[in-house]
Amino acid sequence: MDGIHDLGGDDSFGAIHIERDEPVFHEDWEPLAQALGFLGMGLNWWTADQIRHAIERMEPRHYMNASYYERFLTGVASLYVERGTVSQLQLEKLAGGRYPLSLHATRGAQAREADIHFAVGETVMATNTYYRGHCRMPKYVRGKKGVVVHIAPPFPFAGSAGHGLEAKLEPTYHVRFVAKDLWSDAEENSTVVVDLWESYLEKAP
Amino acid sequence: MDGIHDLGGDDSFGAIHIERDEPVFHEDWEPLAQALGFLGMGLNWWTADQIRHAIERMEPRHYMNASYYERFLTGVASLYVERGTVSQLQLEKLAGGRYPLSLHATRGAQAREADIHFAVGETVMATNTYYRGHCRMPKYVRGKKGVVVHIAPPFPFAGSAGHGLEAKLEPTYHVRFVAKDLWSDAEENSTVVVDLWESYLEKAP
Amino acid sequence: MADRQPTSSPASRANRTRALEIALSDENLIPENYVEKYTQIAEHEWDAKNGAMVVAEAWVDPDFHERLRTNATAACAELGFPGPQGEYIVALENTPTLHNVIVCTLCSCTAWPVLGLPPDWYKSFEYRARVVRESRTVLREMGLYLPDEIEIRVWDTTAETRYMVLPCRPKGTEGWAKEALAQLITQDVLIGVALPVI
Amino acid sequence: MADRQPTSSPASRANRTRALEIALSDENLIPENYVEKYTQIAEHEWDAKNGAMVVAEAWVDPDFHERLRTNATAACAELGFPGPQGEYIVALENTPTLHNVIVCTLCSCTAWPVLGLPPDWYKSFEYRARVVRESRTVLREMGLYLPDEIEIRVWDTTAETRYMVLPCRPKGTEGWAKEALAQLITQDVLIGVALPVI
Repeated sequence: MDGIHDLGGDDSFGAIHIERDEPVFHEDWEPLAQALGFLGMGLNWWTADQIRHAIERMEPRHYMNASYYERFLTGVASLYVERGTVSQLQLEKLAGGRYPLSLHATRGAQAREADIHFAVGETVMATNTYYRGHCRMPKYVRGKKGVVVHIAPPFPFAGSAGHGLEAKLEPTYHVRFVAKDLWSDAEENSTVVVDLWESYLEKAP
Repeated sequence: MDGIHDLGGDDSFGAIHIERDEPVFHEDWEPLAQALGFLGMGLNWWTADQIRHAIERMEPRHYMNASYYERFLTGVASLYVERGTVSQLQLEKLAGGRYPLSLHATRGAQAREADIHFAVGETVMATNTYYRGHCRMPKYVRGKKGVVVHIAPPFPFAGSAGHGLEAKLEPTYHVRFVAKDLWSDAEENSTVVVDLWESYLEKAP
Repeated sequence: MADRQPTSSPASRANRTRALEIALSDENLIPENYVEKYTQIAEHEWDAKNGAMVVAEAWVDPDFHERLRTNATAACAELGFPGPQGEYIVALENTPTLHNVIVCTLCSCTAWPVLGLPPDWYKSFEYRARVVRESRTVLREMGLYLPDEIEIRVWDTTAETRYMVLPCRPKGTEGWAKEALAQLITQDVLIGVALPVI
Repeated sequence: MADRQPTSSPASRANRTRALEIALSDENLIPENYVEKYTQIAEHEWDAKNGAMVVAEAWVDPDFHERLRTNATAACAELGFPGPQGEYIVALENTPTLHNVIVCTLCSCTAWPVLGLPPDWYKSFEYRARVVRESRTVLREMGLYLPDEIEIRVWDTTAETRYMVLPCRPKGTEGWAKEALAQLITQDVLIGVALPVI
């Protein structure tokens, strides 16, 4: 989805705030939220992709103003509610207040049926495809050309796995893009490597 | 700028909420905020483009969670502070609390020096240019081809006017794009017309 | 800003607005009745009723219709509706196979003198984000069902042109007076998310 | 959601988390000590000190260096650092003309077993949005000045590969013991926003 989470290259943002001697967790509920998410994953109720997509599906105003662990909590709670393990009403009663969840998922995507392999050193193009559902091709490479620098082993295609659908195993390619090809005002001598499932790539024209 | 405000085609968002028998203003401070913005415009302290850009420059979390008139207020208050009419500290004292303003502006853009005119019926391409500052070419048409359907009279180029710079007068073109050319999953038989300054367009390859 | 909650809420929006007003007042920058006048104009002079009269006039007077098509700014001024955000108005004429609808994806520009200040939904992120990519779905959600054969053309108000939709005159209104016709034209009709209903 | 403030704040994040815990507990879904174990692992087992030992080992042992370059997953496991978010690890080797830096623009993926859970700044919208487009500026803001001749290569963690940066061994560390070398490698160094300093 072309969502609020797809932040790469957005230039609304200011300085990066760095906390010195930062603890792993700042508050007790943070590891708890994360552990409860992995609990459902351990039960094979969902994949990591589904957690990611549940987070992306958050109401955009909520996403923008939530911390990382609040986003994680919201995604995971939404998955439990969507699965029917617990209801939003029950959660609100237990929490003693509003319990905002993620918006509903739309349809997932299938990987390309035909295998089209690419070689290291080959110039490829990120497809010009728009996905409504979970997508791990950041918008900033769509339709852009880059060069394969490495081929990673097959993993389940995220566009399906993010929706709990059976997912084709596909290699992912580390594709190097020249930053100036991605943004005309990008800095010199800088490149970006994006790790893309085969279905997100096509032969360069 | 590729900012949070450039929302066209984002698919994070849910249903549109419609209020029946909506008043023009919901609260008294709303027309007041708007009037105070036009006051500075009437004094030639800034252009409408500068108000728009001051709103775009809002801290993205603030932008996302503010109402239309709160965004207007924030942009306008930022312009008064940037001009030195009033300080943020003074505003915070008077308001009795925090008074968040917009982030600082970066550089504006100049229109293309050479005039390149286009004709009604001509296929044109939106440039593949990325602007750091104010920009009135929505990201969803960048690099896309469309057909000129109308030529509007010259107006000051927004990329400069949004930064208070002297702005070249340029015609704007109503360019019709097929929605499916903009988003592969867009609906059939739908088109989008975007009103683009000449500098945002080039001859179609 | 860190990935943490801010330590304090901002002052209320009303208080922030008043604070700016006081600061500018202290500098003697606000002419007498400036805000009252603005509010009066915004609430009463900029009104979709104006656009409705323009549409009704175009429906009954072919010459005006032609002037509206070729120079809507002048045609609107002729009826007494010039003004800010109306420096260059273009009327978008619907046909049996074309439906026009207006948005401003980057902010919320509208032709104030003839459409009035836009409603909240027009300014909502939802409408701004969605109507360009899924116009048919959005219109259906808003209660406007258009057959697939009708092209939906969305006009994004990205420069200085301000638009108004000129809908087809409904069948069954032959011989109606201008005033009666104007009653059919709401702000939603002028934006293009509704059709005149008799 | 309308363009208006919500009528009530949500329950606190802590309360919302506890509510989910109670609901799942009531269904007997949470094994004993499940959360405590997770917290223990996240706070203590996933640690940038692990990545530091990997780098130090690679600096002193050319054979391990080669294994790390060709199969970092196995090389890390060899030192005792397998685990979730480390199923396929790739070590990014800096050279005198190439500097690597890691981000995850779409969420905040990281190689937990060798880098530890990422810091807040890594998960911030600011870092995610900016480092791909203006890496040199962002690194400079973070205190890392790199000459223009050095290519900055940003690795966006968009699929299942998890990265760690293998920095150049600093001059003046000849003959140092592994443990002393490992002290030079912080989490920032492994992400690529800092260099080892002696």
